[in-house]
Amino acid sequence: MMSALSRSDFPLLAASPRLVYLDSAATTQKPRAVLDAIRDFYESDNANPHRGAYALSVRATQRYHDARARVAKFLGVSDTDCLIFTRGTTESLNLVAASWGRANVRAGDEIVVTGAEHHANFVPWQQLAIETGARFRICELTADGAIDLDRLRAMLGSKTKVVAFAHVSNVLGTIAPVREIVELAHGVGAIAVCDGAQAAPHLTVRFDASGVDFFAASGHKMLGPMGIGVLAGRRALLDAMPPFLTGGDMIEFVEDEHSTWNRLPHKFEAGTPNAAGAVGLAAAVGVLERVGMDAVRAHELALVGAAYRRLAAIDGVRIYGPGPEDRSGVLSFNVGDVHPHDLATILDSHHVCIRAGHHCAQPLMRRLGVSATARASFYVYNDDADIDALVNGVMAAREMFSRVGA
Amino acid sequence: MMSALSRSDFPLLAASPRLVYLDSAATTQKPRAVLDAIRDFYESDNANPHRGAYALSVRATQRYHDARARVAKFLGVSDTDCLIFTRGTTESLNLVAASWGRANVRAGDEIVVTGAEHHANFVPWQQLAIETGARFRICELTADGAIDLDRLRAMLGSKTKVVAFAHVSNVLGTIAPVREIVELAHGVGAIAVCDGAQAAPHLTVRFDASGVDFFAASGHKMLGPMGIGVLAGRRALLDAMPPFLTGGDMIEFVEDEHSTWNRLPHKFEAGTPNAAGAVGLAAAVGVLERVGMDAVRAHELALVGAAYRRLAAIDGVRIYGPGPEDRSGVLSFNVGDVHPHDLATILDSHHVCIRAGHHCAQPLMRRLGVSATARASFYVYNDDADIDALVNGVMAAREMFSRVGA
Amino acid sequence: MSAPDDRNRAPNAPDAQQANVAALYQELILDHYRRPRNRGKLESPDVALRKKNPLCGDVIDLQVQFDGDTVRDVRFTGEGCAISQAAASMLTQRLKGKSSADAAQILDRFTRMVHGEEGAADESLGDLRALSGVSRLPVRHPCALLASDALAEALASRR
Amino acid sequence: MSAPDDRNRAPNAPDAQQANVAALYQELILDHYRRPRNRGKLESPDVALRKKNPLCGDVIDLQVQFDGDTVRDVRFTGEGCAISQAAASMLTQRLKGKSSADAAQILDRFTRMVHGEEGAADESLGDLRALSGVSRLPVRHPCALLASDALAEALASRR
Ligand SMILES: Cc1ncc(COP(=O)(O)O)c(C=O)c1O
Ligand SMILES: Cc1ncc(COP(=O)(O)O)c(C=O)c1O
Repeated sequence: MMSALSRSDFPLLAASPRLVYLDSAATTQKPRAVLDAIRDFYESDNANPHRGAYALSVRATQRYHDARARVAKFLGVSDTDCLIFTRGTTESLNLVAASWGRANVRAGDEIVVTGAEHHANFVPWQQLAIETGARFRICELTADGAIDLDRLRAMLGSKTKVVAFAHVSNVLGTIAPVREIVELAHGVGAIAVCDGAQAAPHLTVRFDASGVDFFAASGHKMLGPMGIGVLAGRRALLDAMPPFLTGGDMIEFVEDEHSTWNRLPHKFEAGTPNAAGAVGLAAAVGVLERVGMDAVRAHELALVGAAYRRLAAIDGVRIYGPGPEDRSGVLSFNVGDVHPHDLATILDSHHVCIRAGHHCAQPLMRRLGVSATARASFYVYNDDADIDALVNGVMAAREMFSRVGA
Repeated sequence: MMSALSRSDFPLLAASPRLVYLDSAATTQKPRAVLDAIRDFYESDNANPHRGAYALSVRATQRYHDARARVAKFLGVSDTDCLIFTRGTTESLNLVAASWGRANVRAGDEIVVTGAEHHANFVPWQQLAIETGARFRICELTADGAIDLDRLRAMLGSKTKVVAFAHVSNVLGTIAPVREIVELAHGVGAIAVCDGAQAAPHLTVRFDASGVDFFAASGHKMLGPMGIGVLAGRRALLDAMPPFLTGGDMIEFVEDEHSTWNRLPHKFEAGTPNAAGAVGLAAAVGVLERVGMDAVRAHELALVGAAYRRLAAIDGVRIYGPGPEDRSGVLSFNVGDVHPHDLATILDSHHVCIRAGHHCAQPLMRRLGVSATARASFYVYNDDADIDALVNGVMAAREMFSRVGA
Repeated sequence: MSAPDDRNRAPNAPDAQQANVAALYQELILDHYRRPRNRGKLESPDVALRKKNPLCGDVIDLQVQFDGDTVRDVRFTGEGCAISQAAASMLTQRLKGKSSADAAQILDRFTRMVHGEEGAADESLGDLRALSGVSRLPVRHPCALLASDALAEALASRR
Repeated sequence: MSAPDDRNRAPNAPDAQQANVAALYQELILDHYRRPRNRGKLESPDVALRKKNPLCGDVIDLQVQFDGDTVRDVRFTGEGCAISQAAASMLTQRLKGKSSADAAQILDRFTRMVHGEEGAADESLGDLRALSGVSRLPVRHPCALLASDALAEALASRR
């Protein structure tokens, strides 16, 4: 399994040939094309978009606009105005919980999330429930960490206002049955909010066709820069929602006593936009399109399959979540009684970067009955040699710890 | 008056020698050092800060941390944990209005802003007042557009909870008497919120010494990248405030029913931070420190003085706001009955970039009795030749319009 | 004052955009800006509507009176730049006495001309062709189209 | 499986950091991790406190009993990595029977050793010197210092 994109396209990886980067679920490395696009924006077209009355600003506005169109197309959003640029998934989900949530959720209503959510798709809903007096309900998972559709169906009812779920779990790699969840939610008149942070980088996403009401993702997890992300939403919902942040660009008229709001997408983009970030994200999308999302997925499936089999074969290794055929390129595991932090330190000394901890999913850790796991995650620049290094490092850690009996 | 920094340090300006960029109050051009710093972060140290258990992530965390320390020092914030990275001024002010505001402002309380505020320091307070039932009061300006301290003193009382004001007006260039406003606010037990978007780039800012309770600024207006800004606040206030956005990094423990929050600054930085943006902003601060803020100020004073005198001498030109000695490097003006948008188009055809419109300050436009103004704003890369071009363009527009009598 | 750095300043000869802009702000347009035709209010309009451009704060209040299918009279008030005012003045002039269908066609042609469509500006536009230079100034398209959009809406509301 | 690209892979000889890490996870530390001393609860502690490291989720519950100015007994429970558990085990061992002042000094030296301060690790630290390699792993400092911070707080609360 060669890498889908050459390490030489990624300056950081090219500069450190020994580095084995297996933490792409946290953030990805950046291809040269993305860094060039950001730089080119600042060197050729930098101005404040929307505001200028001169050619330079028109170019900046155009590039920002083109970036939106490109990212919308990539995510299958045909109504481009409904693709809002945010700082990232966390802000996107907070926007929905604050703006849609405060306007629509009342005491006695129910908010449903799953037991596998990232804190970004858990805490905002939990806090909205506390604030409004709604009931916050957690749909427990199946034994192998999947969303339990039967349980979900049984939980939903006329009081349910929101079903919030991750398209792909950042810990288990589980891929949610999006259509089925949307049908269940819509069946009781609830909206379906999809945390797509781990989906947009790894799977073909078709927002329009999926039926979800809101979809959130982060640029930095899909080859793009930090500080930029998206929220896609249905026009009818977005139009009816009050703004989230207020200030410049998002207003129509500001009277002394009240204000009126600009049209979409501007209503939800207060202040100077991160145009350079949007341009960088559009370039990242361009790179992914050139590889092709089917090829990205096939590449990750091959890697995660090989890693799963080789790790599972090591005595004492426990892998959490579904089998390798059903998961995205994420593997959470533990090695005997080697604590994940110790494992990560030992792997790091072998130049292998994995993450250890609760992965911003403490509710899931409790459900797995662990305080932490080790996590390796794969992306377009990984190859078999990276898996060799991971496996060798895990063996070395096991050996080190086996010098003293338990 | 030579430029304080050579145009050759700014790739966009170097590539377009004829371009006369006079819209720095909207956003500044970026020095090579800033673009290099961003790129260097991505090429050498890119990882998700705070989360990693490997050397690369430690380096990313360290660079993010160093950036915070550097920006805090530049703004005179000695308690580095109280310098929170946001997307920009708009988000910073919304954070204060939402988090401090909802926790502290009740029906019957009063919120005071000035008639010169940018929408970012106006609409969030107006909306907070509407939401809470507080009274939203606007302190009218003096005849030349300054904050009227007598009027302000008369407006404040035991009901006043917030006094929000711009350190420097983005339309008039007026510099607010910060100490006096803070004293008046504190005298009645209100907090003082300072919109520093136009101050941080142009004046020496000493947060600790100033006494203001909150101070907001944007990186992109001070040679830094888009998508990064700061909020400085007093520890006692920040500690007592509920979080703004919730999600990863900002939590301590997430139980099923409730959560606890991380310490400052993390409590207010939910989600993956824009570390590359922070590193870019720190590099911008480094550039400004090398020039010296006193030299920046002196340079702008000289430019704005020359521009003021030469424009004022043109028949039909009306300049808004204070005299040239008392203002920051911003000039708002009108030329006879030439509409500002037409003026900007004509200047643009002379390669002169100015802004025309309401400058996100519709309340101020009403008070000036105009629907729009033209605005030229100066920064470190401007020089006398830019003023020549501005003056020549204004003369050309005047001449063009004088072909047909009014 | 001197230009002490190494900047290669603009020569005195105007470049293409400068010529385009100078051609746009010609006497005809400035005359309509200074002395707008059909400015004011109608006694009993059939359609009255307001249209705004939040970006630059321009507002137009438009009133139309029909005579069967014919645009009998049309007036506007509002404030704006030379381009938006001249467009309103010239468009209202051009549309008076036209059938709804002809008027709609003129508005469509005008819009396409502003958007820079090759060959859109034919004789039916008359003086409005003086505004064709706007096509090369994308940021000013909303100014040129404010009145035209308002008129199109007024016509549509009658159908 | 093959490495089909042009990557210049790590040679088999361990580099400096690898050697440092291997030296850190020595038998002594693993023994304390597997068989922590002073694990458990006291019947009637003078001070009981909980300290947490939100970053990695480690928690320590600490209980101390004094005899006048002397640390008579100390116990801990909680979960964590080998470094935090070994540090808790070795520190509690080292502090038992010491005066508050001596105990505080040991904690101070230990903290400075973890932070990499030259010469901080003297004889008073005894076995704890086995943890000195942590100084080169900044991300693990909180693990090493969790018990030490808790103990320092317990001592301070008696003053
Ligand atoms: C005085 C003032 N406040 C606030 C802002 C808003 O800053 P930003 O758009 O970077 O959030 C600006 C600039 O647009 C400004 O000039
Ligand atoms: C599933 C999931 N949701 C949300 C987030 C939050 O994304 P960000 O930190 O970019 O806002 C992440 C990544 O950290 C994630 O993996």
